[in-house]
Amino acid sequence: MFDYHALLPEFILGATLLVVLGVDLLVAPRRRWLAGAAGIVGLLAAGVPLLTLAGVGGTREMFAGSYVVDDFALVVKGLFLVAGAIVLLASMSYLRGDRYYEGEYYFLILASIAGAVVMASARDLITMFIGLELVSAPAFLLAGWRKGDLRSNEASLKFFLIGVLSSAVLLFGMSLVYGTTGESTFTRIAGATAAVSGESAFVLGVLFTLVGFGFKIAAVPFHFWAPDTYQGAPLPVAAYLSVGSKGAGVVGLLTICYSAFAGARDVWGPALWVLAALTMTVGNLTALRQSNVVRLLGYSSVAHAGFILVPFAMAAAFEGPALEEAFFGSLTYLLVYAFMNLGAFAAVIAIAERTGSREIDDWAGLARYSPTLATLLGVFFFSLAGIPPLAGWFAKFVMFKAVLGDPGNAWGVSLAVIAAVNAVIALFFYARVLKAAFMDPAPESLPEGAPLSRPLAAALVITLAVTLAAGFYPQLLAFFGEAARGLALP
Amino acid sequence: MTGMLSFAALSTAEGGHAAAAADPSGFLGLLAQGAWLIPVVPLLAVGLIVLFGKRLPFKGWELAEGALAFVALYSIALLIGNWVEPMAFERHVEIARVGLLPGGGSLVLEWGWVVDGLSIMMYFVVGVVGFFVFTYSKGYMKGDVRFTWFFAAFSIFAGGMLVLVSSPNTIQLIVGWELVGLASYLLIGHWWEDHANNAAATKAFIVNKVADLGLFLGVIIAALAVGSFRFTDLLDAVEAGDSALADVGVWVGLALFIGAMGKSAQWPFHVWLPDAMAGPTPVSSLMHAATMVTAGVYLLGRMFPFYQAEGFGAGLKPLILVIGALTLFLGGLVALVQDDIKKVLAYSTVSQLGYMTAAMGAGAYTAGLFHLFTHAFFKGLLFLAAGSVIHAVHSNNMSDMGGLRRFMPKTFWTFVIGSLALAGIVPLSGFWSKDEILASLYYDSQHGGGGLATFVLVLAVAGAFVTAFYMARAVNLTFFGKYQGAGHPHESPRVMTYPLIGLAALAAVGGLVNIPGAFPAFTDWLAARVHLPGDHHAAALNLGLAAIGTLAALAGIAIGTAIFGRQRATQRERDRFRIPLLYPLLEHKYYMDDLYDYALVRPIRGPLARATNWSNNVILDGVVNACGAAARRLSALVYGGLDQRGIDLGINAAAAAAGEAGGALRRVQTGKVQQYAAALFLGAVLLVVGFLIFG
Amino acid sequence: MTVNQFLILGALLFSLGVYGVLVRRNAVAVLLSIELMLAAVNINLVAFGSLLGDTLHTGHIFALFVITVAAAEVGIGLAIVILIFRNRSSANVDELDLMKW
Amino acid sequence: MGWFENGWGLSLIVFLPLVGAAVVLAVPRARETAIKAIALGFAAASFVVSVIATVAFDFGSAGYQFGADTSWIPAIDSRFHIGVDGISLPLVVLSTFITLLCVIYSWNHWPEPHNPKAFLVLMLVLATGMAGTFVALDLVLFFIFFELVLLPMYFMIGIWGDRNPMRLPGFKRPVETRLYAAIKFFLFTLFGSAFMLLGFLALYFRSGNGGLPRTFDIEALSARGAEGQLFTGTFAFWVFFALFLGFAVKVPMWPLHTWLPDAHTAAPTVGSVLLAAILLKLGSYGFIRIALPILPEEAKAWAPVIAILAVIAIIYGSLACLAQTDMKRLIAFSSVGHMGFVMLGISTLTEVGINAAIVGMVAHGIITGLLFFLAGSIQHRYHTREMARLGGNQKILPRLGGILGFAAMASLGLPGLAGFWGEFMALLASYNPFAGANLALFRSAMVIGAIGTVLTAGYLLWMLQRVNLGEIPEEWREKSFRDADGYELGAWVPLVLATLAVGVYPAIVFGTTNDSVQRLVARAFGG
Repeated sequence: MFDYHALLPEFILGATLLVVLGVDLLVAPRRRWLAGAAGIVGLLAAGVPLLTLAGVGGTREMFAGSYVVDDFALVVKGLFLVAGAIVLLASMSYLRGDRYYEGEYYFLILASIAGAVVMASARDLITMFIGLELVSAPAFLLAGWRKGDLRSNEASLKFFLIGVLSSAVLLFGMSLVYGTTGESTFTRIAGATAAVSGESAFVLGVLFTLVGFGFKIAAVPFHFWAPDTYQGAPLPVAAYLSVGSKGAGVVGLLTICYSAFAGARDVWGPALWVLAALTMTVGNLTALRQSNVVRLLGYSSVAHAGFILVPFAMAAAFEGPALEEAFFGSLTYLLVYAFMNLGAFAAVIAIAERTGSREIDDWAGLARYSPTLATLLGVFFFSLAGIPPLAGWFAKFVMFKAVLGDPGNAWGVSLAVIAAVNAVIALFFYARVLKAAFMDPAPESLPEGAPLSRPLAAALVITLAVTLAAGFYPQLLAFFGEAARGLALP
Repeated sequence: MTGMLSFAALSTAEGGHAAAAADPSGFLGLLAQGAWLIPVVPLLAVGLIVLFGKRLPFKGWELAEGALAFVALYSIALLIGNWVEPMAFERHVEIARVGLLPGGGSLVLEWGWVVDGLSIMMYFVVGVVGFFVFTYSKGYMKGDVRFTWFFAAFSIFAGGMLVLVSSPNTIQLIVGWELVGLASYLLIGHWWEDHANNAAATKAFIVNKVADLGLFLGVIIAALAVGSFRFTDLLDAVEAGDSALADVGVWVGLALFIGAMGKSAQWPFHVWLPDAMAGPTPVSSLMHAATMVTAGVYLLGRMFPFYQAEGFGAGLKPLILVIGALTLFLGGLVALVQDDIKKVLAYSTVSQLGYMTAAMGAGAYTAGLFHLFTHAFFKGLLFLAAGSVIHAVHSNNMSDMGGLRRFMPKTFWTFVIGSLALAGIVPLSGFWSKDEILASLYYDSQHGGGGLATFVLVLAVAGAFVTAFYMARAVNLTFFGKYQGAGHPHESPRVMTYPLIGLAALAAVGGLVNIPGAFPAFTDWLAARVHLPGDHHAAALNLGLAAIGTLAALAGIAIGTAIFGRQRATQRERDRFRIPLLYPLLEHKYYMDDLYDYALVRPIRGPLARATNWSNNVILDGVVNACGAAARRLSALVYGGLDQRGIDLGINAAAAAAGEAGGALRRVQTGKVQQYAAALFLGAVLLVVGFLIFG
Repeated sequence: MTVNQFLILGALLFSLGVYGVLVRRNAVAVLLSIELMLAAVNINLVAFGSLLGDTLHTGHIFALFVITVAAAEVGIGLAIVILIFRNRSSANVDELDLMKW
Repeated sequence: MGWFENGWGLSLIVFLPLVGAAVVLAVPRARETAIKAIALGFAAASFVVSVIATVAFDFGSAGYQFGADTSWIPAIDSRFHIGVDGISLPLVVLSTFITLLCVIYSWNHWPEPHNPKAFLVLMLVLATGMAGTFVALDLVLFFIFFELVLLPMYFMIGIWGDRNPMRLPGFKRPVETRLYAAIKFFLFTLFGSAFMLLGFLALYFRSGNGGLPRTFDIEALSARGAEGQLFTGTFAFWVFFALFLGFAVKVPMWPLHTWLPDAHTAAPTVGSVLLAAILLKLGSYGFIRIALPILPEEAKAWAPVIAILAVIAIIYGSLACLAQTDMKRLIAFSSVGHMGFVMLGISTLTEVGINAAIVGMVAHGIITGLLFFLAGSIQHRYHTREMARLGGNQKILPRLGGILGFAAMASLGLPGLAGFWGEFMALLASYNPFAGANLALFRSAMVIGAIGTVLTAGYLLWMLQRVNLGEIPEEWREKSFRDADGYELGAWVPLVLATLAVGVYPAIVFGTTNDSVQRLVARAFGG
């Protein structure tokens, strides 16, 4: 029943949570960063069993198939662990910058990551729901971490209300799915769909489930909370939300769509076609008007959610390999996106500390007085824009490749064209920030900000390395995408 | 292996033509082998002058002079050789090869050189006249701002001209053709501080460029019809009656003739030549009288068998004839009213080129080229003499001259010899060539030319009268009567007078090399070529015509002297003969310059160009900007605070639309959580409804 | 006594909750409306569970999980509401509009 | 030299500059001389290797040489496949050559703000992108290199570009030219290449039909395209359209050219040179290497459109030049016309035409590059590009003026200089286009194009007259100017010599290209 090897990562994470709390209690306030360090160590430790599991290989099912550790799960867990570690690195200096509760902060982040890790293996409605809540609940609190700041409170409450609301919708959908199919384990649901695929209750259930996840990944029109929350929340939290919780949402969507609803592709395929188109377009267009970098990144992450959804859109038409291709497209996009977006946020954090502002105008002439940061910003932003030779191009590429896969049809092509146009639009606002940083004159009195802290520098170096390496040698990330693509074959 | 130098022996030479000429052997063979030096040496001189000219004792003149001396001697040697043993020699150097579809053949680009009667004659003219002119220039250009550069450019011309006449294929012809055009541009605009000269230079270049379109297209069409750029292959095809070429024969002929019209200043392309007088006089002498402008006639000569062949170019002979006749007559008339002595000579040149072209049109190969030959001497001479006068008087206007024969006797006598030769007085060179042309026209009128040829013959005789008339006018106004100018004119230095004398000698006796019946040496020289020209030339002197021509000339001289011989107060009075319509027409050169200016140049440079630019900056860019308007408007850093109110030209609309879109989105994003929730449900409901309807 | 009545009841409750979320101004009230929706979900689950009579009782277990999680979330929600109430002595959600453009 | 033939040679050519960029990045900004020396060294090395490759090149064979084909991104069946044939070799050499000259020229000509380090880094990255595009034989690889040039050029224009305010039609307040031009260039190209990418993917998927493995390999795709089984019908039409968008923007073809005048005018001297000399060629090269061989039938269908747009560009560009007051902008517009001739040659789909196109590309690269150098140096001295204010330059700066005159003559296609062959052969080709073409259309295209040469001569002579000739205007009388210095001559004289060499002995280019072009045309259009 229990496969301790398979569950080791989760156990280690649990232990880490306790350790972090303990450290927080024991060490003196100015040494609290040790809690963060412990957290990072824990995350990396949790990564070790992943490697061993990968080495052993094979798929391990537990609890009657409701908890599965397969290659997909391993890859995604690895992603969440690394992303979590980077977020923690980025958080440390930020937390020192103001009076925050440190220990609890690390605790909540780790808890949320644990939730994501659980979701990666969840193959059952209940498990999935639990995992999802475990991801979200700590995030609600983290969003409001800047207690004194009204915006932060507001961000937190909005995030919370909409979040719970969407959970309710999701649950309602799940209940309908359960009711119509009589199953809660994905594989069995998939088996039962054939019989009920016509029933409107079932369809309703599928759609409500999509809505629930649509909120998590901030797909239009379920995205409104995202920019406000990003703007109000502490920057590292925003970074986490845009990668960790969004990633969890994507993972949930991938597993539930491709395994549980594999038989209902004609339902979610078209629906997600619409969502993808809407999300890309609205996200990019609105991002054009932003003057606040964080808010801009919020909308950019919305737009990227749209790009991630694009490969889903043609599922109804696809079979076998093409389906795998689509799955691979979304997953690989997520992998690339995670690193470059974390990098972008890390750079923004660093620059915000340097310039003391998050307004694009205040970043004018950054390249003059701090070329390194400006260059980093350029790398990550243009990577987000998908300009070769930065990793972003590969994400866009697999996305296009997936949606154009055959048997392609006019829908696929038109969505690809929409995506192409969006890719061009996106360049506008990324380039705008860099124009400020590189081409506009520096202010007479240069802001003297804090020097770059070591942990943040480490975060930047890691993300930069991945972004460049994956740009020139995309197989680096594509490898994991390929390893995990098997899930798309029921 | 492609791209490697490979010497291709002349294919058609041993093709067993009926040609009397053949590949020379022995010493002559060596001579012909080495003839590639003729164009190359002057071009080398150019490089050397540009690099080292300024450091040399004579500032680079010696290099140019040396090159020309070499060419002159070499050409004389070839001339004698050709006399001894008619030559028809070609060599080719492949410079590129381009696959040709269909058929998989290749189009070969080559350099090469020809040594046959025609080219040798041109070498001789360029070399000898050029030698004299270069010598003269040393004195004329003394102390000029760009003395060295002048000789560099002049050598570019010599080289280019020789490249042109030595060319065995049309590509190299084009290269030479444009090189002399370049030299002409550079030298007309030699004193480029004054924009008037630049305008003249540009005009010359552009007018020629327009005509060159003909040359380019003709060459292209012919080359693709035959599959080769070589003249020999082209003319082979003509002899073989090749149908592919015959199909496009008229177009090829017409196009090439248009090219020739440009270079040889045939009406209506002649307008550039008079303006070209803005250049230094030696330039006018060598390029715009003796050699360059005859390139067109040379081309007609080179292609002569083509224009003779029925079904190929023969159909164009009437056209050529008429163009030539028009040019010779109209050009001559304008010369009557010019005050600038160089302009008189320039229009005279136009007119004489008309004679040559008409001769070609009449199928008179020898006659036309013989006139080219003699004209080179006496017109070159006349220009140099005029230059010597200008040098002394510091003015081009004959109204500033008069009575100069006392001050500068050498110039006077040589000028007179030149004038008489031009007028065609026995036994000077002009007489023989002009008489030959008249005879050929007469012959043509008897054999198929019909009424047209007769009419042209009449015009030609009239032209002879006009020629004599304006030369008499020029001589009288310049050298007789009272000196009208300022200062004390004096004879030019020896370095300038000796060339005058040399050329005068040639102008005097040059005609004797081709006395029909008695001594037709020139005819035989020219006949030496691969493809027989198949022209007709007077077997014996046609005394009747000769008499008529001479009488016309004498009449012209007599009347001209009668009118302009006596002292007159003003130019107006001198030009007393006033014909209400004709005179203003002539004064304004038939308004052709104005026509071109107002009909073509101004519209293109003005409205058309501006409209294009406007369409680019406003319409095309407008569309582009409109597409990006939303983004532009939103990116505060580039267009910070740009107020888009009242923008027209479509941008406004698009921008506004984009703005509205953004605005709408903005209104949605109220920050009110409940509306977010509403949106969430709305989205869900829409999804469901949409699916239940379409699903 | 078919399952439909339960489903209709669930749907009604759910809609009621939705209505409440959309119109109530007080955050706490909104929170309660959401609880209504979750209750609807529970009814669905239990109804289905008994209808299907599956031996694993998945429906009931699911409902238990939902209840637990709902409790946790209410805890979080109240914490946030209190926080806001401290900072601006009001818990009206329609006043949360600092961040808009 | 086995290693050399096995792709290492080409890899050196392509990646040496990139390595150089990395090294330069490592050097502290203050040590300018070291930075310059390193950049020069790597650029020179890349050029030398390309020369070695030319020497080692087997002109006898028409196929690809020095090729390598190793695994790169198996996940998407994309391989690191490189190689040169007669078509790409001249362009590779051209790009390394021009890059080297640009570094030499930059030695003491730095645009403001003064930052040699960043400038050289961008230039070297650019070099990698340019050379890479010409050697790439895999669509994805091609795409990467094709796009790689965007970022550096964007920053070059945007940071060091023209700071003068420019009026946009319809805007009250002017904006800095560089900002407008930079983003315009970036977006235009990205727009085009986005669709190009879609086209590539469409080809990839369709290439799998008929049991064959899907592939991005240009060589394989060309072979399958030549069979005319896979890429047919509306599919082929739209794919060609997508590729057309990508390449035509880069060329640029009318009416997609409007980014060019702004970008060329605004860019710093070296930027303009690289743009005109190399970047434009990426587009026309794409047509020759990818669009034509893979979609021959569509190429035939599209040829008339291309021809028409080409002649429009020729006339349009020339007329626009006649209306310019800004010297650099005039030269920029002249590129539109000259590339029109290149596209006209390509549109004939004949060996002559494509050969003409390549020689035209090389010639335009050399000549227009030189012209932009000169324009830059003139601006550097007079601090203006307004031809109305210039004049008598030949008197003030004899050497520079002389070279300017030479370049102008070469640019107007004077026979005996490089520019002539491209134009003339293109016209010649359009008299006899591919079998089944609309003769009337192509022949009228020939005539119109020929008329274009007259206009070209017109505006170039006009420019000479206004810049070089005439009396020296008052404002320059008193000033003292320094004529072309060693570094400038070092950059220009090689270009002058190259112009002469190609003009007198065009086999330098034709001899290299002809066999490969023959192979291409024979395979695609059944010679």
